[in-house]
Amino acid sequence: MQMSSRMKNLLTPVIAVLLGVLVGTIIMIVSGYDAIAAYTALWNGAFGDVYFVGEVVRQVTPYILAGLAVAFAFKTGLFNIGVEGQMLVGWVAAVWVGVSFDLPRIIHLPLAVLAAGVAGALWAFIPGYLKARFRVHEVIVTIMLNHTALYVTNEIIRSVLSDGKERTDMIAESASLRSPFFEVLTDYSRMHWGITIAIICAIIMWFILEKTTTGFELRAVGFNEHASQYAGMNVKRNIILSMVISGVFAGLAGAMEGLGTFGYAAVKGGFTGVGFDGIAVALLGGNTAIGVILAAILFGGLKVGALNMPLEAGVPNELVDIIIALIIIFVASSYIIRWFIDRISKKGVK
Amino acid sequence: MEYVIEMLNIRKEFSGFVANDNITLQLKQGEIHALLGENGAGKSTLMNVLFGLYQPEEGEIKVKGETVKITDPNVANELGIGMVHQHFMLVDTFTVTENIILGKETTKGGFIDIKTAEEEVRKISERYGLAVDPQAKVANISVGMQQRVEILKTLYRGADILIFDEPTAVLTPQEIKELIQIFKTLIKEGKSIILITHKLKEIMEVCDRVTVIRKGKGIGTVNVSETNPTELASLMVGRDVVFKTEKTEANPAHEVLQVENLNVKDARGVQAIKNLNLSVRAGEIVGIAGVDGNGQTELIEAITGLRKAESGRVKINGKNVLNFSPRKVTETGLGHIPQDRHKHGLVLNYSVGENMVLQTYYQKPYSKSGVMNFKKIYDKARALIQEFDVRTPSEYTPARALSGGNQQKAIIGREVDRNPDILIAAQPTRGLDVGAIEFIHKRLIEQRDNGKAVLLVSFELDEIMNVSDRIAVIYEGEIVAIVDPKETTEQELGLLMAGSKKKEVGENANV
Amino acid sequence: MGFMDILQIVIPSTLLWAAPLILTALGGIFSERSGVVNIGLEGLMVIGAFTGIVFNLETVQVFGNWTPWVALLVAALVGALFSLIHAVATISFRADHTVSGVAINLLAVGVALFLVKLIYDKGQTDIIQKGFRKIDIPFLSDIPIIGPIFFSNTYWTSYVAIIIAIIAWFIVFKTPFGLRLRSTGEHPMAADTMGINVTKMRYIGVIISGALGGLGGAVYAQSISSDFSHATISGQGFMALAAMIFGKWHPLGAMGAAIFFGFAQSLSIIGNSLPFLQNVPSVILLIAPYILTILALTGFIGRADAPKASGTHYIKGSR
Amino acid sequence: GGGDTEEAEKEGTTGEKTEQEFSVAMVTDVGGIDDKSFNQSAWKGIKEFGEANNLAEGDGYTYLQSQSDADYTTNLNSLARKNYNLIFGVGFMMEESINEIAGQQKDYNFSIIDGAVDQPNVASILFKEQEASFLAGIAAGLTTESNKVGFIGGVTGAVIERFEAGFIAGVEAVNPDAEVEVQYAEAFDKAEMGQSIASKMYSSGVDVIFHAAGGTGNGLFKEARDLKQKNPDRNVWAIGVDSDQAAEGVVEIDGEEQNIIITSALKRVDVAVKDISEKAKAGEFPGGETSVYTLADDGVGLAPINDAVPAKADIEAKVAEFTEKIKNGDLEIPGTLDELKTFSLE
Ligand SMILES: Nc1ncnc2c1ncn2[C@@H]1O[C@H](COP(=O)(O)OP(=O)(O)OP(=O)(O)O)[C@@H](O)[C@H]1O
Ligand SMILES: Nc1ncnc2c1ncn2[C@@H]1O[C@H](COP(=O)(O)OP(=O)(O)OP(=O)(O)O)[C@@H](O)[C@H]1O
Ligand SMILES: [Mg+2]
Ligand SMILES: [Mg+2]
Repeated sequence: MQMSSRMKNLLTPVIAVLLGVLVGTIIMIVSGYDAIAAYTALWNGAFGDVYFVGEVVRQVTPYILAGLAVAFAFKTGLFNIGVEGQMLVGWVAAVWVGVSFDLPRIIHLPLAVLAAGVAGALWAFIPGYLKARFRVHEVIVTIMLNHTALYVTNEIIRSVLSDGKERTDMIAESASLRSPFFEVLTDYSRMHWGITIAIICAIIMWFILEKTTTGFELRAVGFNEHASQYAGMNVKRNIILSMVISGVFAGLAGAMEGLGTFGYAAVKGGFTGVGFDGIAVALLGGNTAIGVILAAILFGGLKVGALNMPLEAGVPNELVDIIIALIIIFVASSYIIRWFIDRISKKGVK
Repeated sequence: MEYVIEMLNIRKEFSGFVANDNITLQLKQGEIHALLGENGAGKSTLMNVLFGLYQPEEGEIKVKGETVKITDPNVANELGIGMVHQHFMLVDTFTVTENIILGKETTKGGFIDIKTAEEEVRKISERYGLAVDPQAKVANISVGMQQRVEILKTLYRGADILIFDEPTAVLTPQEIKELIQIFKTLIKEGKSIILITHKLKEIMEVCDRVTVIRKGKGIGTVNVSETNPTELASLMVGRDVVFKTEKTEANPAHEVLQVENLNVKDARGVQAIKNLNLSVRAGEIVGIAGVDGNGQTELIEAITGLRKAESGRVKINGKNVLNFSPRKVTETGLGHIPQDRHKHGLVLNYSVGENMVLQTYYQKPYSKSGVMNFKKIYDKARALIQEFDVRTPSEYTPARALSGGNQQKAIIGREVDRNPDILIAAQPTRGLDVGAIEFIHKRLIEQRDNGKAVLLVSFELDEIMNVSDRIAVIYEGEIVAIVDPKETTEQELGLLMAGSKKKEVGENANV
Repeated sequence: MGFMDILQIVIPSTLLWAAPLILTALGGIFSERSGVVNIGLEGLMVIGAFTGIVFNLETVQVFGNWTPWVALLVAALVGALFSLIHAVATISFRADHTVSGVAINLLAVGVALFLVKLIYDKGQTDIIQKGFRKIDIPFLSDIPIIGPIFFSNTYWTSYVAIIIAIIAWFIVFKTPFGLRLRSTGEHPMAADTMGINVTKMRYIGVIISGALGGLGGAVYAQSISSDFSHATISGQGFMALAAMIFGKWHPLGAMGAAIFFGFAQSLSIIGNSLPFLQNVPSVILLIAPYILTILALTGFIGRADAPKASGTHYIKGSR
Repeated sequence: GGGDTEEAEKEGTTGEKTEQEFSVAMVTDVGGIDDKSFNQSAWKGIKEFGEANNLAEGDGYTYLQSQSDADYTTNLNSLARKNYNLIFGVGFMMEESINEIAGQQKDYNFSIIDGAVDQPNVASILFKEQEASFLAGIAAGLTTESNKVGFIGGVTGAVIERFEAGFIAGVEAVNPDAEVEVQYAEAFDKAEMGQSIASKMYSSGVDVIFHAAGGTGNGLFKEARDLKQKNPDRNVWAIGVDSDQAAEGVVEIDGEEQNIIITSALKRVDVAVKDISEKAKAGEFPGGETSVYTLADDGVGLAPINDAVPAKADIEAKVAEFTEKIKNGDLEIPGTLDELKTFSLE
């Protein structure tokens, strides 16, 4: 008898990860590195002590939100490559609020977070509107807006948020997501309250898409615009809405960096990459809320752990990027993995 | 007596499900052989096996006495087997010629020699009387012409055995007449034909023999000369079927739908509906007869709010809803069975259940203050699946996996259940088997008898004749006549639909 | 600066910027026309740039002045091989095209930098000594007016790119191969019933895109950056993707779009020395190329439709 | 934290070390230790220090490369956790991270290059870049024939502004009728930007260009080499920055090698790094102080002048003259554009 499809769904990604690690090992052996040492270093660098665990969580936080942003748009048939840009504007907006007021925390922090969400939403509204109104391909528009965001935010940081400097002042304590609690808990890692926001957002996304009429409409529009229109749904509105919600998540990812990890905004020579990693996280997580969280944890762990590999094992940390990429490919190719599982489980019976 | 094709004891499974179970079909040289069966009986599958798209698990195929293995369409082509598929296999961004020569291009110095190719196409099309415009983009030509292109594809490859999978399902009466002529020419030219159709009338008219299959099993082969529609129908369905759905006299009441001086432009900006006036009363079925492309689509889209109208009035129960959003229109009491079930009728990736509430998901009890209540939704779905006997593994199955027939039943269930004052049914039985057709006609009439208004749009004259209480003939965007089905004949209707006796239908079929 | 001077500065640098984009965008076209979405172009450029530079550095003694050209060919070859990963994943293993594309991008950067560290034991390569150089095209550059503007102080690679674009146009729209390629991207099942091997066509499409992407990367690296580091290819692949869509999946269209990008870019750079742009804040000039693109798309280009079946898997017998 | 020691031991890898021996490490920005800019020369300093005190690489001295801004803090912290006594952060972008970590890891010493952090266990290192670029300006002013000189900046900011101000002052000092065309690429890693800007400047008549733009500067050299190649008689010159970039300027013109780089404005991060390390080893770590490295202490300077430059002699003379003035404080070089306005040679 065959393996239940549920079982397969669980098994496939695990196998994919193992395959990725396996190939990574082969690469290291071929190129003369000590694989064991490398993975030990990787592990220590990610979970070796509470500090690193904290750092992993810190890294996971924006990954979750960026992943959600991509996944949400995907669910409604849109490809938002613009998360990077929406994140940058969110970052700056949050810091803006963070530096320019001082209010009681209870107002200041939510206000700053809100600002980030709104900024991201507005930035994402543009491609949404152009897609809905003029059928302009959202992929180009978001790519273009990424570059635009980079230069515009740099300019704002330089000439509005500071006098010609390359970074803003630290945000006010009252706007910071950091907390002594976590610092004690994780031995001064930069872990911050953002992780709770990220989790809540994941739940919100799941709820909107799976449980609300809005989600029902968004997904319907994603699958079949004509039928949705026939069924009386407002296709244009839904396309825009989808981008906007996606943008909110992306903006919040920026807030995590601005109010949590860094506490300031600095002029950037290039993209942070978080937005693009978000695409990978979302796809790896199958565009589902829970999947995104798991994928983000995997990503964050690998990324942070990787920093330790050159120091402890003398292995270039690019190796981890390779492994991540391989894992994604294997997950995406799950069809072939399932096929093998079937073959094997069949054989098992015979 | 020699067979050009022999399919012996063919068996085909889809992951466990047996679509063809030990079916035998033998085609004689120069005959038109009908293949008859319900939706999902296994006709397309059997033919796809013959054409090399599927590989049979068991059975033997002989071509002109030789046992052959048809591993892919190439082999079929080489064996002189051509197939006109149920869902056209045309690249609609290509021109007619490009579609025909694809895979067998005439080249000059490595480049496609389009001129010569177009000549070639022109020659063949004249020889078989298949009027096409070799330079037209497929996207812009009528369904009828698209089908002629499909036929030309096979002839261009020198096929002498032609398979037609439901060719007439999508054609207008005139186009069907033309097609039947084409069949005759092809036979004269020494070809042999296998014809899949749900229309017994056509079988009686053109076919020599007919093979019937039911639920994947072969029932047998009979000579058309020795049988009759009723027998065929019961062979196919396994029970007796009534064709002429008997119905009581209509007793129309107040006007539910009033269309006044309606003007609508089509996608290309051409005036498609001109000052059209029409009214449908409670308790009657008005049938709109007309050749495809005379504005039926635009008329319906304008009424249902899917397309903006230039001017005029559309009143439902006296309330003008012209250019309201589709949602507003439906809420004023309109139900709509769309012409294209895959494009408009269903979200194929949604489960049958979700599709059942596509129009009502936002209302109680299916959702409360924006939150869906899937339990209620699937309860409802189960009920409708029961009542409208939609054949589906479960209410959670994606609509995609249902046969067109069952997809159609699902849509009708959804729309009828909302019990709208005016129900618009466009091509409600296209591509369905007699059983399904009978069922759907019954439902429409029931709706009428419950004092609701029904507007039926169909290219099938006998459907119009059978079901309607009044027939409005549409021609070039205008209602040119209102006739009583009991006092008219198909001939008369045909003429009215053609505008005038002189006018050649082929050209004003929408191009 | 006089108008002529401006043109003489803008046009050559326009073409310089455009060349890699043109080639890579063409790559995208071959892939997507065959039905395989390829957002891995960025990664393919990375591989091309890496290969071009390393090969150039290692063999410059052997090939002398021909080194950059040989390096181009090698880069194309390696790019093609690398794209096989995408092909196998998407076509044979039915991986989601976008997912695989994203992975290709990550993989390329990882592999390239990993190898750089392995080979040179540092984060970026040295600067190549023999890259593509500014030249005056013989004869053509002597033509009055257009000579100095179009054929002086320019690069061979720009013209190679343009010529390849024209060839690509012929291949895609005038040859049987092109017709079959497009058919698998529009309606694979139809292609199949016409006896066309969909899988084969799609593999070819992806491999060509790999070759062209690699070419684009190598052209960029050898005519612009002159070395390879993590920052060498940063977003050009996505610009090429945009050029492809902007050009509506048509080789000449994509070429036009790429040249448009190049023009806007170089305009934004010389902007502040143009009389009429002098007091425009530099940030405006910096974002101008991207804003202009969006406006252009919204204004007169309008919607562009991808090949119908791009991004889908073709599985015999399913509908 | 003490806990980390056992941890370091149980790992038993290169991270392990014994308490008494002094060890030093650095964290690069995304550039890496071979960015042909100051990461490189900082590493040079650490290497030299390490070798001088025969420490083992990866144990006595090491570095960590950051893949993004977010990594600075993590990297600084992991190095502290591996008990490196002195840890350098290279680049102003690391100010905050250093500030934060220094506050947490009080028993380790840190040093920030190009930035100022006010903590007892942090030594801040600044340079008088303007002095170096002033000398570069002299070279440019005396070399240009078109009296048009160019300056390509990386990203607008305090450090690059010092380069710009000093350079302009230097040009004016020796060649009042020369004008300086200034443009920023707003990126340190966009060679193509550098190339296009250079291309524009050269074809608008500029014949000497100085860059303070890291990797973006490679574009400048590329353009200059190309132009020279194409027309060997043409007068195209470039000036390098940070370390002596002469190697980047080599062009081979029918057999013989020429070089389009006049000289480079040196910013001896290596000197500073070595200096601080030695002080720290000797127990005189200048914690809480900001050390400014100048021409006087060879913290900045000018690379040897290219022999091919016609004005070599006068340049060297003038450079010597002004170096003198600057060293003994007779001349204060403007470090901002405002100071530049009020700057005069007397
Ligand atoms: N690709 C497929 N995968 C799985 N099952 C299939 C597939 N194609 C057909 N089937 C099954 O085989 C049965 C026969 O399908 P087939 O297309 O032959 O029906 P048909 O007789 O052509 O119906 P219709 O008259 O509606 O065209 C269907 O009921 C369906 O369940
Ligand atoms: N992807 C699929 N998986 C399983 N069964 C399928 C699939 N596609 C089609 N089928 C089955 O194939 C049979 C025929 O499908 P088909 O679309 O030909 O039905 P149909 O009634 O002919 O619809 P149409 O109105 O398009 O003619 C149906 O019974 C359907 O269940
Ligand atoms: Mg069928
Ligand atoms: Mg059918």
